[in-house]
Amino acid sequence: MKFLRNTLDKIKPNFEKGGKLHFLHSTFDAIETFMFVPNHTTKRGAHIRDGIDLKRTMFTVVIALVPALLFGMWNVGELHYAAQNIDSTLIQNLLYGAMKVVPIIAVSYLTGLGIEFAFCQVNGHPVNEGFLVSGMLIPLIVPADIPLWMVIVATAFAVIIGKEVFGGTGMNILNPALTARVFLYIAYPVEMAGDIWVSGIKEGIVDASSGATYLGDLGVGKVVNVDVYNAFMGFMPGSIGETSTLMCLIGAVILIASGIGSWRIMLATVIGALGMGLILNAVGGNPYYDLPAYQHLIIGGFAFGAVFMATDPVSAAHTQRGKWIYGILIGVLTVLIRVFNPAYPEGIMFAILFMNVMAPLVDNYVVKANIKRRLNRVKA
Amino acid sequence: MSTETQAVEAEVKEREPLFSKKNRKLISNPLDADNPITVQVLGVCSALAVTVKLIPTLYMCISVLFVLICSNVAISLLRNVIPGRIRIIVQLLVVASLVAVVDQVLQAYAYDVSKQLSVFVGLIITNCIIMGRLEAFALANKPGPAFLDGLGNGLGYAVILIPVAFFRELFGSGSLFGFNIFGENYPGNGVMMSPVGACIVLGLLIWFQRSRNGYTEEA
Amino acid sequence: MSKLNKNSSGYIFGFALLVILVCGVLLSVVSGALAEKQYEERELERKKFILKAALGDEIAAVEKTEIAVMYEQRVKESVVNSKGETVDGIAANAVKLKNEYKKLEKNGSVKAGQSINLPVYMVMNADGSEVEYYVVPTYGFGLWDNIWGYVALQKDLNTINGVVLDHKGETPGLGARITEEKVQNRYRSGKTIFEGDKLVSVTMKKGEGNDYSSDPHAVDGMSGATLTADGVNAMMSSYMNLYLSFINAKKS
Amino acid sequence: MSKVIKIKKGKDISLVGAAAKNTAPKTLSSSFAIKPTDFKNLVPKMVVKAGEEVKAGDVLFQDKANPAVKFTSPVSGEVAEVVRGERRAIQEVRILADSEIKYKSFSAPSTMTAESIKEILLESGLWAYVVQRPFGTIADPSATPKAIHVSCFDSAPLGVDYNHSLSGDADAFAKGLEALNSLTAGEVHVNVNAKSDNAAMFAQAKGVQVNSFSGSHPAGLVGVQIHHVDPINKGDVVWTLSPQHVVFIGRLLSTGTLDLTQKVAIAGSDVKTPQYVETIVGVNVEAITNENVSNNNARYISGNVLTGSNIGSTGYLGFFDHLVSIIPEGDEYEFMGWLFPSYPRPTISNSLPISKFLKKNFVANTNPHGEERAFVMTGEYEKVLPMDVMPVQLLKSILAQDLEAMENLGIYEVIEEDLALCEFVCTSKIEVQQILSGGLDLMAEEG
Repeated sequence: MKFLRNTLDKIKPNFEKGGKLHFLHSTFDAIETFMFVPNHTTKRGAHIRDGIDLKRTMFTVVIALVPALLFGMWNVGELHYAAQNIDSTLIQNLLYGAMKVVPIIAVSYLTGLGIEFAFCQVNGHPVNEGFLVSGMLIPLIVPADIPLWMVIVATAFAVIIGKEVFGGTGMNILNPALTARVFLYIAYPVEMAGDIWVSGIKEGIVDASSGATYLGDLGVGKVVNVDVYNAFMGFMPGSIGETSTLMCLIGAVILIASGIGSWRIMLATVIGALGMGLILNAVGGNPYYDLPAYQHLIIGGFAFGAVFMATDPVSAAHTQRGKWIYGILIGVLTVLIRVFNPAYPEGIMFAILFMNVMAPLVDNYVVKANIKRRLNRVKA
Repeated sequence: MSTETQAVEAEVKEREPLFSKKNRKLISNPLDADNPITVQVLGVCSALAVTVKLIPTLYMCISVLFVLICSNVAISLLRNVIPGRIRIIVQLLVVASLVAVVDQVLQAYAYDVSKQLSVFVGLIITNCIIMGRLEAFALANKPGPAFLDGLGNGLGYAVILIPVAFFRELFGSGSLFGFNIFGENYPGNGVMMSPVGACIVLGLLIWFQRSRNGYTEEA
Repeated sequence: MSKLNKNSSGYIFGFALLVILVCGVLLSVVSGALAEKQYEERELERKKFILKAALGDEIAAVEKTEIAVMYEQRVKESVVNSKGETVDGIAANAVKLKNEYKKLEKNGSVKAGQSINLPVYMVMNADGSEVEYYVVPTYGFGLWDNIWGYVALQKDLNTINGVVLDHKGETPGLGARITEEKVQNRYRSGKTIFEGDKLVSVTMKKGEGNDYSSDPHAVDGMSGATLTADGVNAMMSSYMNLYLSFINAKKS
Repeated sequence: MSKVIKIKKGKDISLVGAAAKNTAPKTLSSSFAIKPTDFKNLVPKMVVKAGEEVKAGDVLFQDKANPAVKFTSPVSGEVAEVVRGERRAIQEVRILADSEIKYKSFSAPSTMTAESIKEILLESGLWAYVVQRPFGTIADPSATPKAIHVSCFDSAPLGVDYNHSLSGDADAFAKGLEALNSLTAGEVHVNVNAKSDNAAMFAQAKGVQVNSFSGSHPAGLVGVQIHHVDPINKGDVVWTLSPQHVVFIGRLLSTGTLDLTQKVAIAGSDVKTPQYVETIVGVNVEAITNENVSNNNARYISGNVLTGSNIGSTGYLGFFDHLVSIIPEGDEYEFMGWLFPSYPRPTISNSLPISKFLKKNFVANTNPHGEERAFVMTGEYEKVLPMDVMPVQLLKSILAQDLEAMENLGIYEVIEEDLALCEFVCTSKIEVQQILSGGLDLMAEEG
């Protein structure tokens, strides 16, 4: 550690103003502050500060994603082998999953961080930690068989168009990971839609029919009997990390317990989806209307979206009341899109992005209400 | 869409040569510093809709150029006799007639393209660039400059649409003018095929142009 | 000459009238001059579609100017109704498919009290001695908007020789792929519409990249465009049913 | 006593080294200073020159904008030095104290009218202790406030216990309140802590409204109390004082001399024996902390660790302060400190469970534990600001210099100290007080 510090101190002058590697100062800075909390002290204002910083915040989210990630890897392997009627062990499943997933994660981080560093370098900003989370989210919401070059294109698109053009982390309107997902969905529909959810279909090792998802079947009007236990546990095809409601719940517990994810948004989203689901149940008519409302929560990417995507603090509503409205509308829209829009079976992605765009409006009304209360006080 | 009325150019003096410096500006300005799409943000609707492929885009650009020049010259010729109260209607009538002619011609001689352009040829009528130029320029200038102004703005429209179409066709379909560039296995890109892609490419073009010209938003 | 008062109502009316007159004349002249050419273009597309459905790649090499000649030589038109009876007094190219489509119920049967006109194009063999293909138009609804196409049956009136499909507003890259040669060619591998005497039509399956060469009634689907494919299937099956009487009559 | 007002949001930060409730005997320093920089937006105009002799109560300088507001010497002695900073702005007026203080005598008014009280307060320099809301500046003597608030408990980290520091000053406090009562048409509010046994002088103060509050910091901040008792609207003026300063007023009125003796708490983890020291306003901290600090690399803060000012080991106690916090500087690298904190630190975040749950008192240092970033996390500020004010939106309106939005979002209700806790909890390490200060200045100038 001492050695590391000394080395850093030794090469540091090269990156400071006037040094020959000054053009890499943001990169050096990012690496140095990753290794060591800097020796700065407070200058103005409060002399002591809370122990938490953005690195830790983002890292906590990554930790919360780990259960979903591990289960996802296992599930990729399990589905792959099961579709070929091969009995496989836990280790085999994990190994196969890791073989598929780890490269995606690596590519996502390399692309995203590379672009982020480059932008920070040019603009002279410090590197923000936001991509630590986005870089992990992107691999979890794609199918295991996605070509790596698509991950690169989508990540680059998300970071540049979804984030940097708005001014970087903190300024973005849309959730970057979902931007990547929706880009893939619209840009490469053939690769991202239909029955592609079990690894090996593309190479023809696995029969395509095994890759059908509940949402896909419901979308074309089939009657579906959701196996509640399997759907809740995640033993079904889907994007790498999204299938298991249980793992998302574990993530939710970590996020809520650490105070980093907004429980308001998560709860509101669930309430919204349940409410809308119940209304549709009451109307009835086709298999999708009649799908028990609670089953909306465990199929598709609902749980993952509600826990990890909707709660992104930058793109969500910022006000406390706004978060309730924002969450409820996400839930309602998710079910509406699922049921009424046959072309897009997965509703939560579009619902969250739509509400990302609407969040400032929601906040605006909440702020207006606050202002009105203040003005009414004068009258009273 | 705002019809940003530009300062009406003072009436050109008698016997000014057609390609005087001032008149040359009528052509060069709309190409860059005062581009109707990227700077004045007019006519964006069609820019998003017709730029999936280069060939229809070219036809669209030529159609707009034709309508713009003809209507500019026609209104300029009529500028002293149009009653002020019905000038907008007259302009509309002239533009609509010209657009109808273009549509008919395309249907007769470029049936495939006219099928692809579908309603967007008809929608040239509502293209703000055209009405904007008629109001801002043709009504106050002689036919010569009006012709140049129409030419300049039509080219300004084309100079943006063609690159947008270039990138959209290249990345969206992997081809240029219908010729395959990236080979049979290029999977295409749905974002570029949809108007969203046009919006993004257009945004990037504006970004590029503004950073080059040092444009800043007025407070 | 005293200056006219440009704001007087008389002047305004006169001016407006004049402009309308000029524009009207201009338009009618243009429209009149081009009407024939436009009609030719529309006809040409129809003819090309029909020939392409029947003859496939052969047609791709044919010059645009040759199409009309070829059509003249090889295609015989007639119009039948859903009972298989020949309808006289209407030319095949005068039948507006879109309007005829409106006469159908949701399930594809003809609405009560309506009679539907169904064009049939018979493509003769090269020397014109006998019918080689029967080409029938179809019309339906995809995911977002109308779809239509031509189905060419071989002279056994069972084997599909080829299809041409077109659409108004399917999703680019997904449903819109029905216009791609690659997709249409999937119908060119001897698919049949009858199973014995029973009409089963041909179904485009869900999912892509599967081999259906052993199933004479199935073709590979378009990934992510199941609903457009369903539209195509419904269109195909309903129109084959409409033509069923005609087919049976011809067969016997 | 009226009902208890519960403050539900907020956070008590418990630091090691709270001052024990005993008082060291009076230590007299030879050097004192009054610092114009302790007052917001003050442009001083010197009245004395270096080398002149002054008595306790003699005017040192005036407010250039309002010469009636005077600043007087706390002790008698020789004006040693007028320290100037950038652009010759006056930083400190230092006085070399006599060993025995000579007092200027003031004639206490016979009847307590607003006019007579204002006059004597202005003459004696005690007026400078009257803080006006909005903006937190010295009160405008020509105004009549709608209320005067005195917060009698300090909930800030290592805060002073007035029950101890003002014991023995009950009469002066009562007298002071009486004087304040004449200054306002409305109520004088004495705000006490519901959870502690308040000295009778607070809990049973006469002629005033006593409000009791319970809850964590910032329950003791007068801004929060005003918000819950009688919030400030546009156009309202409210004055606030610390109970210590009410005592000063009481003493002046009963003795006719300016006796600025006060008990100052010396607290913090770097103090060997944290305790109270009896001294006088403006004292040099070296004299009162001498030999009592265990760390060479410590930060000396006049005031509390959230809002105080860094005065260094040889600086002077701030005009308003009765607390010196001494905590270690945090100028050390910490290997992977964001992930594996090497020592417990105060936090509101549950993501640092050990710090949050296993530790009661912390040794906090001045390391910000991270670098400044763009706003990312939301809902943090709201957790520690018990007011119906939207802190993030307010700050953003300040950054956008949108005066109307600032006003609408309640900038009149807050001053820097109210948002200090927001600054403490901020994940993005944004300098909240600095931003708010800019907004208040802008508002005061334009509005």
